[in-house]
Amino acid sequence: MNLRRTLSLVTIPLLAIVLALIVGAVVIIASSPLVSGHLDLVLPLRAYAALVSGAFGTVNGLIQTIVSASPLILAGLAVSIGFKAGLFNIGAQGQFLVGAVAAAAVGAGLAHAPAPVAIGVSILAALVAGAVYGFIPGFLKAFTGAHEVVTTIMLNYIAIQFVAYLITGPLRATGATFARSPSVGAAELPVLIGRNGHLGILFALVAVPIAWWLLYRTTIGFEVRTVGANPDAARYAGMSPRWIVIATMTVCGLLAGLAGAGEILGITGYMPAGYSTNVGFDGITVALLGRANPIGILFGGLLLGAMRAGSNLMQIQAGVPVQMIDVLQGVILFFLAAELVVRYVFRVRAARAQVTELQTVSRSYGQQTTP
Amino acid sequence: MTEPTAPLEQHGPPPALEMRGITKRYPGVLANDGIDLQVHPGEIHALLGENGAGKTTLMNILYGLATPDAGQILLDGEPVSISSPSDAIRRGISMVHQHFMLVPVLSVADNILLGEEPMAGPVFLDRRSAYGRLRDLATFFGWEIDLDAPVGTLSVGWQQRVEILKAVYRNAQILVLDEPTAVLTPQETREIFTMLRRLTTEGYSIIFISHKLYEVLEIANRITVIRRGRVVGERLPSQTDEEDLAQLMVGREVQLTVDRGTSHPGEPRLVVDDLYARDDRGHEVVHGVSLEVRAGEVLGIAGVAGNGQDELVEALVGLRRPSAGRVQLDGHDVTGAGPRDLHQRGMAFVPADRHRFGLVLSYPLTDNLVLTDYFRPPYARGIMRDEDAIRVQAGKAVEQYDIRTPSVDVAAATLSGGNQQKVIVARELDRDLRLLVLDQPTRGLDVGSIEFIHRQAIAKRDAGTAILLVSAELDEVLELSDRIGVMYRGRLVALMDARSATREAVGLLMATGGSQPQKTDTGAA
Amino acid sequence: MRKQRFGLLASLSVAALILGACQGTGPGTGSGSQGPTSDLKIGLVTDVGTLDDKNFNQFSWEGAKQGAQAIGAPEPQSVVTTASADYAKNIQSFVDQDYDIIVTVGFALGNDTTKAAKANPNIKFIGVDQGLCVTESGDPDPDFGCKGDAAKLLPNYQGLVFKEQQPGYLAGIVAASISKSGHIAAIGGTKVVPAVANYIAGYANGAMSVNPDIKVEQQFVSEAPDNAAFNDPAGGKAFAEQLLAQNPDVDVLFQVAGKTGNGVLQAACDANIHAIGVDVDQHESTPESAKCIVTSAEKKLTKAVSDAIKRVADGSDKGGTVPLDITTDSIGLAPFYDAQSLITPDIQSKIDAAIKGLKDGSIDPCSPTACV
Amino acid sequence: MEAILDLPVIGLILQFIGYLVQVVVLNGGLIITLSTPIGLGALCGFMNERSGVVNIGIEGMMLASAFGAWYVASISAGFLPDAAGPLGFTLPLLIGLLAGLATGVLVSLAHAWLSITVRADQIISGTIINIVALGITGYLALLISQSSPRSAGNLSALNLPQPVTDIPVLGWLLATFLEHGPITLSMLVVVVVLQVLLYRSRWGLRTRAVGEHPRAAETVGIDVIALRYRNVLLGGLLAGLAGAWFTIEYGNSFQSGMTNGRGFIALAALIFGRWTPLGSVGAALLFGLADTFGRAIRQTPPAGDLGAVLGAIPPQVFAALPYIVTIIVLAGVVGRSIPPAADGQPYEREATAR
Repeated sequence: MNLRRTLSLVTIPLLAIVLALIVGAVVIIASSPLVSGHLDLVLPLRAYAALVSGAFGTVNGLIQTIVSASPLILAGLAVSIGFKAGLFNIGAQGQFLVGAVAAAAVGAGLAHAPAPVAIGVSILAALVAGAVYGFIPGFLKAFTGAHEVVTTIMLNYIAIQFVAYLITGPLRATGATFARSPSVGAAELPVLIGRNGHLGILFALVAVPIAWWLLYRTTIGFEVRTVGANPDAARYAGMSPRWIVIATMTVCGLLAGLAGAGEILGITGYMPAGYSTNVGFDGITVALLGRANPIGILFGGLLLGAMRAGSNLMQIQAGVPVQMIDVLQGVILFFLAAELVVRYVFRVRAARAQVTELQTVSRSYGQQTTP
Repeated sequence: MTEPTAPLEQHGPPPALEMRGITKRYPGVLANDGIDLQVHPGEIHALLGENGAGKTTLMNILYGLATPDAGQILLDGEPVSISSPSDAIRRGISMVHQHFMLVPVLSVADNILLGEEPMAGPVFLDRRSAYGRLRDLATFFGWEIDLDAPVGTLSVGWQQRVEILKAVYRNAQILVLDEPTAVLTPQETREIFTMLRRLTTEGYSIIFISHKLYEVLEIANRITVIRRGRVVGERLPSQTDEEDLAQLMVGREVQLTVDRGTSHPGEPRLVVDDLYARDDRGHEVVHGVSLEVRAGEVLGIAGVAGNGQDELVEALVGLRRPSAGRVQLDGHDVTGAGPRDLHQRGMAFVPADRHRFGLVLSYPLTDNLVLTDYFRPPYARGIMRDEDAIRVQAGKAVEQYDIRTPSVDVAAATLSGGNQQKVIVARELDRDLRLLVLDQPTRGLDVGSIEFIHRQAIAKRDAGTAILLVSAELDEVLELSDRIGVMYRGRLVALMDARSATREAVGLLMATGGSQPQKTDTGAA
Repeated sequence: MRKQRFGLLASLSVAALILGACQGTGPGTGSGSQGPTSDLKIGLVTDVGTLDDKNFNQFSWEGAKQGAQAIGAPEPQSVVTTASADYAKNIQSFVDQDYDIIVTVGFALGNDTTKAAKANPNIKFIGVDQGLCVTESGDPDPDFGCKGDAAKLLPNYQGLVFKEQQPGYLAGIVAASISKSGHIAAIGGTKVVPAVANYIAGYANGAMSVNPDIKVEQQFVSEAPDNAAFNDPAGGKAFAEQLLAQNPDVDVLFQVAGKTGNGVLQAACDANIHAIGVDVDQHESTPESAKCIVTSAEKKLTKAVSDAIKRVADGSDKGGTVPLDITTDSIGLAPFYDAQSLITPDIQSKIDAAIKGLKDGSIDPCSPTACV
Repeated sequence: MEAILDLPVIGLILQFIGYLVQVVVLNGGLIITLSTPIGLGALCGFMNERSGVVNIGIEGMMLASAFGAWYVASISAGFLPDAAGPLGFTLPLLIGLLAGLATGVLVSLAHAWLSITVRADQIISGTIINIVALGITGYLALLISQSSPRSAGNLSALNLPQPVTDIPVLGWLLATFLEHGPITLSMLVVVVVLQVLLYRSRWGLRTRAVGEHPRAAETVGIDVIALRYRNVLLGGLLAGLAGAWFTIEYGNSFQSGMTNGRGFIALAALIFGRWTPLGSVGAALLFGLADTFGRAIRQTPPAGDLGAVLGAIPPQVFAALPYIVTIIVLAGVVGRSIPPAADGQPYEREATAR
């Protein structure tokens, strides 16, 4: 029973990945004259082989995959916990950025403090900043009905401007030749494994079981899921959909903010002006790929992390530009979106009501009502 | 018992509409099973059946909203295929749906014209020319109607008229009315009836769908009764009576009134004092309602839907904050208390819309059965859920309340309406209650389930629970209540002993709110 | 449904095939010359953006290719950075593939290149636009004191730093000389990038040296090195058009704003005024705007990168910041092409004098407007 | 006491208005030009959302069309004559424009199929479009750049004769509104046409009905699915125009990611404009004004106190302004904006329940 359910959950994402690889191959072959000068039928194989060996071929590659995956897992959780409550958090990107800038700012301030203090407080700052940034759309949804999709898109762009203001203004490091924040010094995360397997990967690995446990084994998770599945029934059952929406968005922001802290404290060590990232949008893919289930997200995050980690080798060895990853990602999503409904149609015969969670999101768009 | 159909039309013109052997299967349900129906020109043909008997499905097929799996439709003797509403409209069929098919933001005129727009040239509408015709139609029925008012601002009664104008505007030959009186007062109903009779003199054939026997007897020229997707009889009103029709409709001898025994009212449990509440748009729709429900009695609130009952109930069960007034439960002030607080004080609530409030359809029965209790022992310790305890409880409930389900792990969505309602009843009634609020508890259920639920309610009453029953089904209120109140335009306009209440008297109150101007509320116990 | 989806797929692939077929010739791959051979593997990491920016990423890439060809090394490979968070990861990809020379393009990669250079002493690094600033242990200096001797600590890391103020100064002389109105302008992507600020400071100073009364508008599109600053041609064009609407008598426009600047050039062309390109010979790299480009303030990226690679190949490379200026012919003005007629002998002699002065140090391009 | 405090504020406000007028007078045409991709994008969103299909993929649709228009124009410039006709139209540019429109329609077809036929989540569909468009155009642009494709140039603006533009006030108005390239001019026409059609035509009435209550529309014989398809595809044409603006009208080359978030500002304009054509384009113009105003403050700040006050505002505020006002409007703090009721709800033809 349980095995069958898991299998049925996994089949469609796997199918989507395979189909996406096929479509990707067609695109690569079609564009191969631009890469190798002639129509090259084996180019996709070379490209994919390089992708795989880049991601899994060496210990360092493997660690890089995990390092790339960890912010994606956190962002994936940030999106999917929203899904559980019937919310589409497109704002992981913005929440990531404010979390990152908060970690950079506080880290810089504590650059000479004892490492545990510096790290702890910087991360705390990122959590708080991300949480506040998630709270805003949650609050707006709960009390004004403004749909979170629009508000979070807008907040993403506001975050970019806000960060630009901070880094080129109050946070700008003195003496630096170009605009960046000061180094975080002591707040830099220690490397635990391999060359660059920093402490941040633990955040992601720990967040997954916690999220799973909270969602499926506690009354809090039950409330979140109930609000997502039927907010009226939740109210009837004595829950407060408003506060659950706010709390959920806050937690989503917190997770995305944590991802931002991991990137700044674990990888760059400071925040440059014009800092850019794909994490927020990759998070959406991860959430859908993982079917909004924390365990699924772990794998979805690893898969996308592997693609991001291996893509360089794909470009180096096969000459296929890294943008191919975005294409693949989009095609995976395309098939997931299409299959979601194919399954929905067959739902009556298969396990019913497994997929409906994601269906609620855009339905509410026209209503703009408070929960 | 069903007399061999020896219809009277061998020599006359062919029926305006004939449906032959219509069969429609939905997953798990045989909605129509070889239905035959004949409607003659100029007649009002009633289609009688319980909720879920397949009336609406049959009409959706006629109107091109659903495709039959088998069967044939003939118009004036010619076989036709109707694959979409536009087909139906083109062939002179119009339908007034149970749930109004009006676009709230569009004006009355635009709603009527939509789909049959008068055009000035290929692109632009010619509203002006249409207005004249619409005014004529309104005058024909003797109505004053503001054609530019957005439909969303009209009362239900007026929306119903707009729906009928829509059909008439389309020059329909066959007019289908799906439960047109469900939301109307008896007086409005009478007006509609007058209008329908007028239409038949203009040559319309009308199919009138209802499950109310007396209405059908009053208006129809002929009655076809369906049960469980099959035609079980055809009658002329002159040759039948309520008993006969009820038997056909339900399939066995039914006792139209439940023996509710005698009640032994005790101390007041719920005391409501001058309560006000607003609807979602901020309009005050409950004006100063006062009432009390005593232990061991059923207080029934009758009223046409949309007279503030929903908001009143929601205000009482904690889903809506009253804007003024006071609510006491067992002597404690619970004004503005949330659902959980009230639940813990011994209140239970069976909501009218079980899909919206009562259940999470995607959840298994286990979770649905603890929906209001999930947070407390034995189902949870702290924030940890105890899955085992939840399963044990679910197994018990399924057995005790005879919920027909393959397992406690299937989603609630897979159950029939009756079984879904049993899940709610099992959850809500399975403990010692001080107060039970039943809001339209049997809407859309089969007779078996209705009886089951009524019996459960009476049992609770006899065990000393105070029961507040709110229903738009006057019959249900009359059958179950010890005392009856009537809601009209947000006020409780009457409160009477059930023994002295007659269907006519209550109906009049529902329709008019009583003859005397209602400044203050009559009879608060 | 199935059929439809397949149809979509098929049309996608057909479209892609057409694209491919039309562009069939592909890039001219470096033909195997008869020169020396080397098995040095060269990799290049771009800044955020692409290789097709018609600007410093692209021309550094050309330099890597030329350098590889010159030393007989195999065709270099590149990784395009799509997010600034990925710099370190992208550099590491080449390290892991045992590349011998890794070129990183842009000041923003300096920090990560420094770290990589320290961690991999056997790999040669070439950083374009990267001044080295390290601590005594050879790490990136968080306080920017630059106490460590980068040349000794990181002998495998050449940081190529151009004196942008010098070509800016020469461009300023040209601009002031051909301006009839005495009102010229410069538009930069953002002043927080030192290269941009220095170009423009030099430009203003050069112009003043010709005409002390000249008005030089100095404007920056954005506060930060973001998309608006360097990756938004439409925004750049709008910025320039508005500037010209406010200052209709401006008749020479200098751009220092990457792809955003390509829009600036277009605005100048539309307004029929003179434009001056930046970094590379934009008369060649942006043919759309060639007709109004008088010259470009050039840093010879291709040559610089190629030279740096050659130094590695012949073992003459030294670590540390490699200053590139007019004395080594690493910067200068691009040819005038059709605009040659504008350059009177008098103007040419001013330019020549300035080149001489810059070379011997008698002219300070950072005065009176200071450089960064 | 208070009156004294108020005086300088009033002065400042007057100065501010004067400055604003000055900016508008000087840059009126530019504001309209810059609003074009936002306005057209918003109109694309209008076509989608008024018939009940959420479109957050405007950015991707525009980017793909920008690429399509540029690339096809650039290829055809290789072998077709480039004699310029009116408004700078050459054969390659015309073909490029058509290619841009076709790209917009194709991408919209994918969106329509996912959101209408498959009934997938419409927001996810839009997200997919944004991701794929950015990826595939970046991928192809990078590969293509290696063969240095030539530019086909760009369309040029209408030029009014001098005597006309010299007429006081009217001349300025005419020049501001008419001296534009064909795509910008088309937006000015399309917005008026759509506004009129929305309230006065059969199409408009039906579209509004379908966006609010599709079931009701179907019961009076309107084919909801077909109408949604048609509107989404027509919206694709508008996104195609918006995309082509980048590469063959205002600009003349393609750069990866060059739409730079304008598709999302278009979404903001649609919401700010309360889902009406005039409102959307009005909002686009307002955003264009804010943008231009922000640049004006950088380039030629006003003198005196006003300059000091405006100078103290971080320039990022102007860049973020469209997003901030959209949130404010959506939250109903000032003048609530409410979407069509059925926006985002996939339509199932056959009612399975009841």
